[in-house]
Amino acid sequence: ATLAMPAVLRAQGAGVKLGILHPVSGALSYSGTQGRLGATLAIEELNAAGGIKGLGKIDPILGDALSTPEGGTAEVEKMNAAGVAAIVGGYASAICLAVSQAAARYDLPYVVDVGVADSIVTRGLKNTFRFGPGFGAIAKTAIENLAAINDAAGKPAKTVMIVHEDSLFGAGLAKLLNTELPGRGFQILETIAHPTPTRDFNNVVLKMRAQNPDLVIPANYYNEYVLLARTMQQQKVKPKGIYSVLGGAASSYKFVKEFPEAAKYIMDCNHWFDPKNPKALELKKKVEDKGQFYTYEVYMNYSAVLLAADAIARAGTADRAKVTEALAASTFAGHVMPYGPTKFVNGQNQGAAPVNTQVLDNDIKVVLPEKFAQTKPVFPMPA
Amino acid sequence: MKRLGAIILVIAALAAVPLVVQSNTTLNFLVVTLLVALAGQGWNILGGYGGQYSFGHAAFFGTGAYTTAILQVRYGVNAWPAFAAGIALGAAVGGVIGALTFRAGLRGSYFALVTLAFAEVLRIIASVAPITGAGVGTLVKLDLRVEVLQFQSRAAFYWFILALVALSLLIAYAIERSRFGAYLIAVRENEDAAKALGVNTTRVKLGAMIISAAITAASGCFYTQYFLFVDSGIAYGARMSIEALLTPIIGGVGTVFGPLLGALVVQGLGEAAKHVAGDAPGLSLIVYGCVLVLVIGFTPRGLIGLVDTARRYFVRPAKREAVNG
Amino acid sequence: MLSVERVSCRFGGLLAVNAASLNAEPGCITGLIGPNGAGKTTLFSIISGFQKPTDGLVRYKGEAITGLPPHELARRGIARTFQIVQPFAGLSVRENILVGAHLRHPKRGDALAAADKVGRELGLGDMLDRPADTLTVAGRKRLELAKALATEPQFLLLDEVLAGLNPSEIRDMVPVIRALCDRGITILMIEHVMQAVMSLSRHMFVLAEGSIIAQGAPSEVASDRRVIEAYLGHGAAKKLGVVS
Amino acid sequence: MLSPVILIPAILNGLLTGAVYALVALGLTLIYGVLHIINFAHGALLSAAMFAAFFAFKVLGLDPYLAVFIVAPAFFVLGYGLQRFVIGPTSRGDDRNMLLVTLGLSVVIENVLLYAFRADTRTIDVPYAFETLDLGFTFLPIPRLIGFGVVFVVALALWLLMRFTDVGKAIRAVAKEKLGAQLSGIDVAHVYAMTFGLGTACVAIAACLLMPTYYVNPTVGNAFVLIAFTIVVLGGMGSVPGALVGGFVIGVVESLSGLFLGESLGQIGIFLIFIAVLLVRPTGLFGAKA
Amino acid sequence: MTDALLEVRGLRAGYGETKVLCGVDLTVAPGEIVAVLGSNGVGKSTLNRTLSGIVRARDGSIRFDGASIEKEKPPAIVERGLIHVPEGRRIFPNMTVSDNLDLGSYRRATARRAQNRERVFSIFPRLRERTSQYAGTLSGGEQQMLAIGRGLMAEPKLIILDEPSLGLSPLLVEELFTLIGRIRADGVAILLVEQNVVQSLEVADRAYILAEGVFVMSGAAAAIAADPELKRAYLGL
Ligand SMILES: Nc1ncnc2c1ncn2[C@@H]1O[C@H](COP(=O)(O)OP(=O)(O)OP(=O)(O)O)[C@@H](O)[C@H]1O
Ligand SMILES: Nc1ncnc2c1ncn2[C@@H]1O[C@H](COP(=O)(O)OP(=O)(O)OP(=O)(O)O)[C@@H](O)[C@H]1O
Ligand SMILES: [Mg+2]
Ligand SMILES: [Mg+2]
Repeated sequence: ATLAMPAVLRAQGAGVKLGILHPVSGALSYSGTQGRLGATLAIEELNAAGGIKGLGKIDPILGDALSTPEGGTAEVEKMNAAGVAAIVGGYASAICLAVSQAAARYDLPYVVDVGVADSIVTRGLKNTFRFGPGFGAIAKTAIENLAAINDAAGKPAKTVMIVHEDSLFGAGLAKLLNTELPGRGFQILETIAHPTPTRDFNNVVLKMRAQNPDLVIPANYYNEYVLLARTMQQQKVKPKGIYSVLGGAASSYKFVKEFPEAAKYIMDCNHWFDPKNPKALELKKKVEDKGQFYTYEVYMNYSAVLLAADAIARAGTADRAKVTEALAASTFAGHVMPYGPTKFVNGQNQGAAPVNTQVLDNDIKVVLPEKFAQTKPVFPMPA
Repeated sequence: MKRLGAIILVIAALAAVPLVVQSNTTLNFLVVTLLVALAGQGWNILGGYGGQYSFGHAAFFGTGAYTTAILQVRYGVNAWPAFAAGIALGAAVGGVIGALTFRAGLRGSYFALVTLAFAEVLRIIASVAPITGAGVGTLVKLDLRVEVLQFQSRAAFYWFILALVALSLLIAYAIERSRFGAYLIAVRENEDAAKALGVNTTRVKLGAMIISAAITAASGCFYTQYFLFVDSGIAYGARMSIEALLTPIIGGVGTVFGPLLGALVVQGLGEAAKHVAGDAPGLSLIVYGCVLVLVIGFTPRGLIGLVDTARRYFVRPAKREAVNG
Repeated sequence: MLSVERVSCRFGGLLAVNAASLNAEPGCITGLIGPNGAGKTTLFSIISGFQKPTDGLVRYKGEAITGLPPHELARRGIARTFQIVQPFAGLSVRENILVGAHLRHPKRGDALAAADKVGRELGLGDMLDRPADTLTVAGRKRLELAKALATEPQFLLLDEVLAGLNPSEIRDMVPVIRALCDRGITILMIEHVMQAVMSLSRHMFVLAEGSIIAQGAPSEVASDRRVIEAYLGHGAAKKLGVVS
Repeated sequence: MLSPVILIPAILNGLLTGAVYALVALGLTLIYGVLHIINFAHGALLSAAMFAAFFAFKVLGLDPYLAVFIVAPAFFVLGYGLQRFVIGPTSRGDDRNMLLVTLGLSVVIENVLLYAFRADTRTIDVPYAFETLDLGFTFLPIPRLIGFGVVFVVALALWLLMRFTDVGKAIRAVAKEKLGAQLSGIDVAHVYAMTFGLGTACVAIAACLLMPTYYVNPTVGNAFVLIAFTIVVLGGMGSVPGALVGGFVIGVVESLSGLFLGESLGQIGIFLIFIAVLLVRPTGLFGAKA
Repeated sequence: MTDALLEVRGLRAGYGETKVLCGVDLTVAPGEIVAVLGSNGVGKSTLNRTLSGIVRARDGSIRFDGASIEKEKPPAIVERGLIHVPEGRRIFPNMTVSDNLDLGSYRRATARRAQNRERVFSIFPRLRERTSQYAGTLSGGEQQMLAIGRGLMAEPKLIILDEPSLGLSPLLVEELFTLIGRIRADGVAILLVEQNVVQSLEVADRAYILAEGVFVMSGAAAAIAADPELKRAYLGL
């Protein structure tokens, strides 16, 4: 902290440095760039309104984690040296883990944008705050909502097949689903893990054809999701429902636009903006005007930056300890997510939760929870 | 003898860096550089001196990294012995892969790709096996105490990895001056000729593989202690295999200082490219790639070759000291 | 010292060596001649462990050594040179010889001294620091011999070490080889340079199409009609003075 | 699980996938198998070619199967140029340097793509993408069947070229004996560049065949290179029939082991088969000699 | 000497800092056999390599068949009909004997490949028996035959033979020298580098003796063969 002193002094009135860290090159570059887009849009807005009260404009220090944990760590060092007040971003859980810890060495406040691994906030690092939901919360919500939807439709779905990517997020989820679903009256026929990238899903779909599950639960990144959905369409496999959890594509406007047929009626339990929040819709328009898709990385980062800025403003200084304190006490409600005001317990935002969406009429509609729902779910899929 | 002096000099100079440079950014950069140099030195023993190009040194790096992590997290072993165990297990994996491949008489491209295949097999296993934490990976608790091999300051980490690098330089140096080394180089240059001169080529290659694996495993162990997280992609992914061969080849294969020099240049290049290119995604790597190609174009024998040329240019060649050892 | 007993070697459809037998008496030079492609080099490869014979037995000092790996044979004192020279191309001449010297001298210092000695003996004294790949044909032949000698063998297989040398160099080389023999090294040599091999050998074998077609004292062999037909040719025979 | 209802489709599917692998491997067997250039840029070139096919469709409205006739020659020229003016001069004939230069090139190409087109995943929507051949017990996607046919044509053409034409012989000659080749009047640099160009053209063909059913992004090619290297070595370095058979073997092995071990572990099948084959036959299935 | 097929003036060449040739003058007339002699390592092979463009000439001129070729690349020189059969054979080990021969006519005489191949087989019947064997597995002598055969496939105007008798049995050496006569009879000029001094001088029209980078002696082969002083000093006879 002593090292940061000169930077703090300089910061008075002259602006606040904020670290924006994403994997913008390498394997995760698409998500990384989307995340950076959301973050910078937030900063632009803040700065257009004069920056942070009393401290001046926000000076973003952009970092590229190169899609590796080491890359992320190196950027933290640089950001620390540059005297940032906080860091926002990370995206992938592995990067978030490394970054949170590197930042912890300098007591540098760090706001995780997406990284869902529970271990990110369960390690007792005082500096780390996760704005979005973690695994546990996501899986719990997903399971409850699934049961609710199924019950409401008269329990048409009894058998389930899970197709998940095999790294941290997919594998962790599959494990939770496997322990929880049987208790809710679902029989899991098979759980299929696949690597990222996977070149071919024909075998997975063949298994589906052979076992004919009522419900398919995919949990994977965008490219694999697209391949899987296309292959299902090709092999004419039509279960009663596709209910994905953190499905990389099911709640992606891009997917819906490019493959309207394959996307029809797919449900997803995922990060999603609050569709009734005008600020969220305004942001959506802004992003789409830039020719980009309004993906979860965008609005989550947008919100996370606003959250960090709010904390800095309340701290009234770029001093790290103060900012950390302010974050811990945050009750920020100015974001675009359906979370309510933030409330951190051990660094985890308690209100953070995913919502359920479904592809209906070539659009993505929120169907649960009721508080944010735009329409009712259509289940089972009409033939 | 001259070379030994050079090693001491270089290490001493590097050891003094934290006394001068306080920036943690720089120290972190140097730590990562030394980590890569260590992995590269491991590769250099087998690939540089022995001519057996491995594309799968991640197999050893990853084994070191995972062993260190798993022993601590799952079995409560102290980090120091876990570190040593990581090196030992890495060497053992090297021994097994070496025994299988060399006994089968695999050479050249065949050897290269088979090592890669082994690394991939390990990667896939690690990505599903419960003991490695499967897809979730293994996280070592942050606990900044020397007793558990986690240092408060970057400088301490730096000195620790520097000590390992120094050791690897000495090993390379000792190999160069031993019968084993002469045999190893002979195998590289012409395996049949070596056999005819009484060299048990399989055994020599196997020995080199084990030493090589141990050194690269050490860098993996260090990775775990420094970043406290390891997953299958980090541990056994192709990236580490490539780094491990890239640095010695750039620096100068089959030379004591090649990997260290190569690591400094390659990593430095990456940093410099970032500065030049700014924030646009990809641009810095474009610059990096172009400069890399140019560097190779201008130093066909590695950077060490450049140093040699310069020395020949400035210093009159003294009578070779080799005669009297 | 060495005896080859009805050794055969087949490559696909080609019987390169066909039940060939020969033996080398300790302490002397035995010559092996024969037309190109007769199987001489193949036979050497079998003796030195580089090639497994399809059939037959090789005995060295009374022990069967068929199928032992080359390095083991080298350790027991068998050394060979390669017809198509096999230098360690990237290394200096000294380092080349050093590899051989290490077989009997584990310490680097001793081995270096031994290597230098062998190098000088074979007239490579000025070239010890030169990269091996800049040597001329003759230089490489000498190096090939130097490497083999550095292993301090008791039994030496020489495959055309005189090829590529000019008459005066051959003249210089012949005493070097004889000296080796005088030192107690048993030699089996393949050679097409007839004057040299005839003057050096006590006994000669002639291999043609994989089989031994003649053997005996050099002059006997050289005047054998079949040998002249298959190998020497009348011109060479005349020059050697074995036929009129 | 073992019922033929699923087994036979899985094998068929493996063969169809293997065809694409084989095509990528065919390009590599020239560059890597014959010339021994460890071409790390192969994957990046595949990505680039897929982008080319993508834009041919998006901008020119050209069907990928027709785009082959533009993209493949263009990539031949690109490959030729890369070898002749970049890889050749900078590596100066040294294998190690070639490896590094192609590594550098792969970084450059990949990131140029990233810089120019962003990391988006893109797909094209051709009307026949979802057409299938109904075999009763399974559906075979038409685009993949076309790929299956094309790979045989390409392999045959390459095989004839390597075996019976002077260019093919010159390629093999240059690989082993440069001085001898020069003295026979072969322009070594030209032949190297030709080979690289041919290999790159093969990759371009593979790219066009992949496009109707696959996606493209700057790193997509990487998913195929490792497999391609494996196939080249498994089949025997430089062997065209080897690359073909190797591709099918790997395709089927991947498919079956995916079926039995699960997709994640399934990849392991590829590498285990690969290791096992080489430990028994160190020169690969069709390799002549080490 | 406008009628010379090959005319070399003041040629200098070497490797790195090593100077090997220090001003060499040489002519070969059409249809002539010229022997270049000299002890090991004086630079005979270097001369050959420079003529065929493998080693760059540092100075001096090389005219072949009316054109300056000292700046040309090896393929262009082959195209003109100057064929160099190198020492160490340099055949393509991974290819069959037949393919090796085909590549001999890669740049020249491609159209008459079949005829030339027959001609080579008639000279070296051994090669016919081995057409589909990999060249790398041929015996030493067989490889030598193949190397010469490959050179002949290009219908050379001038063929440089660098130590062609190396490793051949006495019978074959004899045949080789007969063959050299036959090649000449076809109108091909030959530059012969040999250690087999006696036979070379028998078959050659003229000879040059190279020592320390220059020709110390040249003249009719018969005259050189008869010069006792020279034989002793340079040839060790
Ligand atoms: N690996 C192999 N595969 C096929 N044929 C081979 C192989 N090795 C050698 N041969 C053949 O075996 C025969 C004997 O070869 P070898 O090299 O032993 O002959 P040599 O007597 O040494 O001849 P030279 O005097 O010309 O060196 C030759 O015809 C050669 O072509
Ligand atoms: N690539 C090279 N680099 C450096 N020096 C070389 C190289 N090749 C040859 N030399 C040196 O050049 C000199 C001439 O070699 P060259 O091969 O021309 O001799 P030569 O007369 O053909 O000998 P030989 O009869 O043994 O073949 C020798 O001293 C040799 O060591
Ligand atoms: Mg032989
Ligand atoms: Mg010569």
